[in-house]
Amino acid sequence: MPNATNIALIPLLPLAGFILLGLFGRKYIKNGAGLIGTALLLGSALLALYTAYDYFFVYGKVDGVYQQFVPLKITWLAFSKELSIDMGLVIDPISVMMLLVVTFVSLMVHIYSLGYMKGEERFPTYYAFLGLFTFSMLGLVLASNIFQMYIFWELVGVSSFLLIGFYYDKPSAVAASKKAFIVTRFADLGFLVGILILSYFSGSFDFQTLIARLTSPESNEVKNAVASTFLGASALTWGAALIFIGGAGKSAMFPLHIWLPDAMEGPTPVSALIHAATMVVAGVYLVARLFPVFSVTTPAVLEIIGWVGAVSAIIAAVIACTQTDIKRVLAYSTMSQIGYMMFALGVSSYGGEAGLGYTASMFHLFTHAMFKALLFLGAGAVIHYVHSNEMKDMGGLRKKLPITHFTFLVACLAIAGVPPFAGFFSKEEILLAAYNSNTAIYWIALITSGLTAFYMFRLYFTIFWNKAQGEHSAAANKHGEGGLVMMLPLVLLAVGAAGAGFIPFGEFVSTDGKALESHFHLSFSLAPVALGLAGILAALWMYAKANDKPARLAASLGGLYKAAYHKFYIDELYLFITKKVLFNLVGRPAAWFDRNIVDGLMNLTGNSTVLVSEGIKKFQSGKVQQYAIFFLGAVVLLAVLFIYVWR
Amino acid sequence: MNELLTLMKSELVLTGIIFLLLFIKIGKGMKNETLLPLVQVLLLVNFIFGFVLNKEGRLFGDMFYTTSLIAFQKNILNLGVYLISLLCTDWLKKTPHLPEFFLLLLSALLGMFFMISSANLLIFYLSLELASIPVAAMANFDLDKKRSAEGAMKMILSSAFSSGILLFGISLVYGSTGTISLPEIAGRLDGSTLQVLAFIFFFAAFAFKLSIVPFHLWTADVYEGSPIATTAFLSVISKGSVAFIFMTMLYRVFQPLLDTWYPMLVILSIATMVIGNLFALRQQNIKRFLAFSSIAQVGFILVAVSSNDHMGSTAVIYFVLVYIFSNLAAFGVASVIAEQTGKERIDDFKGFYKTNPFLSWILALALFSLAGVPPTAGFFGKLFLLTAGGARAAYWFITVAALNMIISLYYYLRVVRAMFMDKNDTPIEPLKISAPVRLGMIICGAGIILTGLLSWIYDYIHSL
Amino acid sequence: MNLLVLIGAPLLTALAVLVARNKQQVKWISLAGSFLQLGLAIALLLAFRQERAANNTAQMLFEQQYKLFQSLHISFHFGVDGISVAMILLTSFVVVAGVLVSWNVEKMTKEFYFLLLLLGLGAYGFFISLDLFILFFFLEISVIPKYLLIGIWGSGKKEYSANKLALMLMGGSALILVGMLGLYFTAGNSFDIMTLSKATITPETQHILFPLLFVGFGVFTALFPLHTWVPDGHSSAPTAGSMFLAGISMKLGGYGCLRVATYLLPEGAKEYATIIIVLSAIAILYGAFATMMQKDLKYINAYSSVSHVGFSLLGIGMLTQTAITGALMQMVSHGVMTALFFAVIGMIYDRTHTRMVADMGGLMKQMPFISTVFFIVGLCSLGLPGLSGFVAEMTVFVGSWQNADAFHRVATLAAAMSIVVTAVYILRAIGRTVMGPNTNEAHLVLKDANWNEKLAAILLVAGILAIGIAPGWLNDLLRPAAEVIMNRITGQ
Amino acid sequence: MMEPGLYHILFISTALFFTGVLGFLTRRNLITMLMSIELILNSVNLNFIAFNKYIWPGRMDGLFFTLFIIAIAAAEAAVAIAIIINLYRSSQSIDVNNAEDLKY
Amino acid sequence: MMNGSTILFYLLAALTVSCGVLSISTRHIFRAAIYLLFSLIGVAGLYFWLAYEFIAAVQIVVYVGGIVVLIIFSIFLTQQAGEKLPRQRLDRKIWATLATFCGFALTLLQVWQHEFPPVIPQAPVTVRGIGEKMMSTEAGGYALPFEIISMLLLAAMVGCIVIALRSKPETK
Repeated sequence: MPNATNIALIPLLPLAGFILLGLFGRKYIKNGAGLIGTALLLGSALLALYTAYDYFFVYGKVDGVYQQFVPLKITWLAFSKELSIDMGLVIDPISVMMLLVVTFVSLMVHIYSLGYMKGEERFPTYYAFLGLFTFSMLGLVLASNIFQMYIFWELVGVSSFLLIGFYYDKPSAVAASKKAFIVTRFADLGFLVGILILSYFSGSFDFQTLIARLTSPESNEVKNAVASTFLGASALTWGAALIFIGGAGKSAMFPLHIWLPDAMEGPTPVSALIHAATMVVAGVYLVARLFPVFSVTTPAVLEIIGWVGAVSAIIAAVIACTQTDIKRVLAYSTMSQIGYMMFALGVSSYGGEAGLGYTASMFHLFTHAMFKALLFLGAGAVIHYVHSNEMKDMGGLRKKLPITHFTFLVACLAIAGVPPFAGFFSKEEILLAAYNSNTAIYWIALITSGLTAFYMFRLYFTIFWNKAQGEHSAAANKHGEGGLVMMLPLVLLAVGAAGAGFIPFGEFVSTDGKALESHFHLSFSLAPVALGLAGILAALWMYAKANDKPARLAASLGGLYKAAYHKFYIDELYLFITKKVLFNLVGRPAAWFDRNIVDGLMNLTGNSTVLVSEGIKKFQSGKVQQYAIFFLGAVVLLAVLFIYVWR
Repeated sequence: MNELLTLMKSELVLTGIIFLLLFIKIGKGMKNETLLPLVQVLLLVNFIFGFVLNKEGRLFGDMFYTTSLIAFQKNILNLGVYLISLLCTDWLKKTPHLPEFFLLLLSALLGMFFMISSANLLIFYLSLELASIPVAAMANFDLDKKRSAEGAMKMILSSAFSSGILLFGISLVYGSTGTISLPEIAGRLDGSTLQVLAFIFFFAAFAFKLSIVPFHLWTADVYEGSPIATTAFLSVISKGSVAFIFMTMLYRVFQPLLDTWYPMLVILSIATMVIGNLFALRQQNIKRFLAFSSIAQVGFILVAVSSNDHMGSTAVIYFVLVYIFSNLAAFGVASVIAEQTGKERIDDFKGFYKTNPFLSWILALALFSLAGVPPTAGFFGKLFLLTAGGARAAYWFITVAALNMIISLYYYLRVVRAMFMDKNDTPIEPLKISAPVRLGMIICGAGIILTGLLSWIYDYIHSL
Repeated sequence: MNLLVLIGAPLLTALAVLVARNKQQVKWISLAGSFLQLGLAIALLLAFRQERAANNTAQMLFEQQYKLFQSLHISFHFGVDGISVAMILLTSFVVVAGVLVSWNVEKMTKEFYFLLLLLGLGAYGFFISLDLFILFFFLEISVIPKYLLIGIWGSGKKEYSANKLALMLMGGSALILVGMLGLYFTAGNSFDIMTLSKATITPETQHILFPLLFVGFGVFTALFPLHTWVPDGHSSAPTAGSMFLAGISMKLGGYGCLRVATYLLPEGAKEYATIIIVLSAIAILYGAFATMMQKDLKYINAYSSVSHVGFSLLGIGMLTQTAITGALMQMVSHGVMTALFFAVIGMIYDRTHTRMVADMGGLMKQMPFISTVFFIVGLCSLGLPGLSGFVAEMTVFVGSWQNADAFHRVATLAAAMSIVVTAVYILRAIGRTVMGPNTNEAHLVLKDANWNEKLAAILLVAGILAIGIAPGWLNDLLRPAAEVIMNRITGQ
Repeated sequence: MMEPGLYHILFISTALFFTGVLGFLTRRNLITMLMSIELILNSVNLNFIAFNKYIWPGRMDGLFFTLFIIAIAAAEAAVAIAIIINLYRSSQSIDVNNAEDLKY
Repeated sequence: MMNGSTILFYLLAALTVSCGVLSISTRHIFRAAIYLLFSLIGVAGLYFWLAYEFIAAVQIVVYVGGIVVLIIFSIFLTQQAGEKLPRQRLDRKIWATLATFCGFALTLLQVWQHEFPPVIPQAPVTVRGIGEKMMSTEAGGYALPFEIISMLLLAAMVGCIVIALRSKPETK
């Protein structure tokens, strides 16, 4: 049986780090902060490893099926006997897998940051935030209650906000952090309403209960939910769709992806951890967590998920080909890869063979975490070295940064899907799953994989080959690759990126807990691998040496290139909606209305009282005879009233 | 004879003081500095004496009657007069005709006593005149000021006019009922239209004395012109006494005409509150300001009067008690300022708190009480007035009344604002507060706070 | 526990302040007094829980009754249920913090603290009263201190704001007064809430009286469109004044709406629930949008208060047990949060002498403590889990959602939408002030919080966290009390 | 023409009353206003006497009322004239329209 | 049908009312006083006609002998006799006349419509009876009003003295 204490400690250790460093870091443990944070995370990672081993190999499997365990559940806030927010821990294949990913990448980032962030003024704060993030992410992963998930969902959002805005005196960082928070917040609204809808019909927030009640089409709950419709769709569909919106926001799916490229304003290790490996896949994880509901009760939503994922994947890939900021390229690449995971879920269905997409998605999540974190950390090393994010400032760095160069290459090969690197295996599975159920998506995915190879190697060649185009200052050269603490994570991750593909993932993770047979056809891989190689060669041809081919190509593509370069003007659209519509058409009128109409009415009441008072002053004329006329007049009037009128 | 002494003891004591003053005046005379404390002590004795030997009974063939409630009412007035003698010390010391002033004042008070005790229209009329003619003379006591004379002229002429109308009403009542004894009238009213007309004439005179809109127009002018002691007397003692007898008249005598006077009260009460408030809103002279505010207060009193039951009369008496403390405190402060600096404008009060915190607090307390803000007694007073008014389930009526409290709060706060908030480079100098004034103010302040919190006072009045 | 101490302690403190000799004494006496109140409030909480744990299921605990104005059947009747305890606790927190942040008031210190303590006194009295008359008395008692606090120690167009506040609150009281009298006469001459709750009042009467009472109390709690005193009043008031206004005074109204209007007149509540919901949903969204356009920090918080307090009213209007619990939680949460918000704004203003968002930038560097607190309170305001706002809002949402018809759903959605707008304006304010580059040379030399400010902030942050991290205790306090109210509404 | 009776006298008194009222309302001279008051009081007296005579002859209420009103009228007139004279000394005028300083 | 008493009554009535009207309409103040005098005398005549001789006598003594003389003195004090009074503003006149006329019509209507109870013949009042009643403290006695009016007269006297003798040294 799972050990609740051990599992609970996994998130609590980083939390302890957050509290410790947050309260006392700035004053008392300025220098030791990084070590403390890293040590705590190391503990956490070891516990996660232990838990994973325990689960997968000791007690998790009962009768060939991996079970779900809830070793701990504490009522946090009870709304009624049935309905309550619980704080619990759920142990099942995907949560354990995520535990591993999160703790491992987080540990890598912790170690890496020891070098990367050295000398920062807010070094302890940085580690505190990392701790907070890790805690929140682990809490999210382990959530046994959908509201608990929402809570940690928000917490990872705020951690992301804090870390993106870590360089708070940079206006662009502040703007990016705000954007990230607000956009995801908007999506979370969907999540929240989705929760409300689902919980209303299922009568519970608890994942197990909720899923159990909503996945049997014969149950009263489902019948009720299907019976109540809104705009032609059943309540259940709405609920699931809204929940997916939450996931899409966090996972930067089109069109809610606009925050992700900007989020690269944060320190690079943070991008590696949050905006590549862990938080952004929370949306995928959410869909996976509720997969039974999506696949059994609301297939329509699942189809939407598939399409959103596919569209995101290709759009992001196209945009990535045109960007010049290396972190942005990686960001779009992340978005593209998450699109893969998403549509993999979308093309999957529940149980057995048909659940391949699910397994593939999780697999890709796992491998992607490795190589994308590696890419970011490598990029971090480069940036650390040249003090610039722009590709034009880089070139020919393979000699100066040999380890970085090597690991980066591994990662590029992995993401490009070159066998036998990790990305190859997971991507193949995804393509297979798509091929089996939705050909259109399959073709999109195929093209995307070619594009992926192209833009990754564009990046690779521009950075490490090409001719140096910018001046590297002496100061920049001084610290070289950044020492052991920065290189160790790179190497470890490179090992992961290279070898993770050999893990028999289907054994462990599947929709129904039973082992899934991987049907690996060499012939099927031919097309994607060939496309990938073509992409690499194209990149080699265009970017290995400085030349004007890219410019010519861009010119020949014309409008398409321009649109892609400007990220298809989605940012501008958002800007228009917020600045012009929300601020000018709603906010400003509301404020004006309040000041001038509502408040104006109040003031008017007061002012008119004074005016009336001024107007009637002539009755108090000081003329005693006029007073007497009033007197007599009043008497007569009253007499007439009470003798003749009201009698 | 013994009965005469006990039942009429308030009047007799007062008469005694009046004659004492007369003898002092006719005899050697006395300096104001010695006379004033003497009068103050006498009035205090009078006030204390009002609490003992109270019996119920009738005299002079039912022309005069007294009950413990009436005795209490008289004592409220005694208290008010005593406070005036303390608070207006500054002005009183300066007046060259102090004995005459008190002679007139006490005569008027005597008239009020008789008025409250009257069980006969003749007594009522005579005492009403006794309560108003000397006051007109008092209004002219700033002999050198034209405004004072003008105020006095307006008062005497208006009041003569109103008593003419009253008399015509009385004559019609007499003609249609054949009696001037109040209890008998109550039995003989049959609600004929002539009686309604007579009642309206009658009512107009009350309305005049109480300053009910639109019979109120003399009020502000007279208040402004008169010496401050007279104004205080008029606005508090006069109003209070008339309010008492007004209720008695309506409840005991004109009960058969309830259908007439209830709607009339409602209409006039609303008019009074609204108009009083609207005028008070923009007054600059503190006395005029208090005049209009007192008009508005009368509107509130009418709310309770309209209840036509014991709760209403209790509320009115209680309110008058509270009102004496509050309004006299305000007049006391105004008097100190006016006598020492000659300033009567509210704008002159700016920055007053800086230089005179004690006076400011007293005035603020008084104004809060007038506005009906807790924990002052005015809150309870107003609330009970409205409670009584609510007894007849006229919610819209008490709603209007309650909303009027907002306007009144506004202008009371205007004075507070001037004192506490507004900046002023030349605020009023720190003023000397003589011992009697300070005593008076402390009594008023204590009264304002304690009358409400000591709830047995209300219960006591209710039990009378 | 004798509840009289809750009135006695502030009263004695206030009187002691009056006789103090110098400013230092005034401050220390006030501080000691306010901590005493805090201690008493916590003791009350413990005693209350103990009683409940001992299965004392009486609706009101620690009841006492003293006769006042016997002839009018008024009595000084008091007792507490969970709601009162929570509100008293809130009050004591805000009082302590208010006293602490006012440490630098040099102008008429004695008067300032006296009035401050008087305000607190009014709130304590209000929350323990079980007699409408006394309740009204305590409600009104705070109007004048508010007026004076704003008018004397305020800033900006303080006289105007003070007047507006006093007059509008007076207007609210006027309506309450009428409604109260209506109850008094229809239910057999009693002001006693316990008696009134057992009286039978015809639905017709309830339909008349309910709007009077609800709107009356609604003015105190910024019911749209009678909220306009809030922005001006809050922004002009001195720091502690704003804290008290938003933290305590607005809660008086919400408490009254629930305890008096809804509890005593359930039929009326049902009749007008739709309107309440519409108004509060408008207030929530509209307040949020109006906040978005504000440039002054105090206005931002004031308008956001309108929006946040809307949740309380929404919860009441939803008429489900959970929603009402949520409404109450929102009151407590918003009380602590907004007090803290104003405290922080005050601290910033004391240093920078501006409240304009545009005039500030990068304060994090010079004032890390204040900025961090600002962050926390901002996050609380936008409903971050782990902080109090989240718990309250979610409870309201979950409770609201239990009404299955489209109208309630739409209203809930509208309210829920505000959390995004809230995020926009909060982040805007935070982003411009504590984050970003420094825009003003003069701000480079500013100092961080003093001990008193730190203590105040820590206390309130502790409050926010105590609710946000472990809401169970508050839920346990409020839910049974809300159930009593719900039972009356559903007629059980 | 018929036998004069109560109603005739009441007519006279009413006419006299409103004559006085009209005088009071329109005369500009303070003393003439006072004279109008006297007319009003006299009409009331006439009323009382008439009622006493024609309806309630057994009681002397009306009669005494009249007596006392006459006395009051004297006192009132005395005080009023004193005040008027005082006003005259201050402003050298007894025109009521000149006594309008106190207003609004 | 028309006997002497009736004629006398109408004469007196005409005198009273017409002199009253003249008194308020003449623009000579002195004449106004004289008309008032005649009007008061007319009222006294009506008392005689009603057989209330005592009241008539009091009327003559107090009014004619006292008040009117007082008024005439004050006219001399404040005004050159023979000077015409200034005209009143027209709007005031119009409003006043309107109000007065309405009041008059209303009152008259009510008085005439009212059914007064029938007369019960009883013994006429004698001067002696008046005197006895005046001093009686029993039911039907008027001692108390008498006392009150004496206080009033005292007060009025004191008031008059103070006001009229202003700015002169204190006299006893």
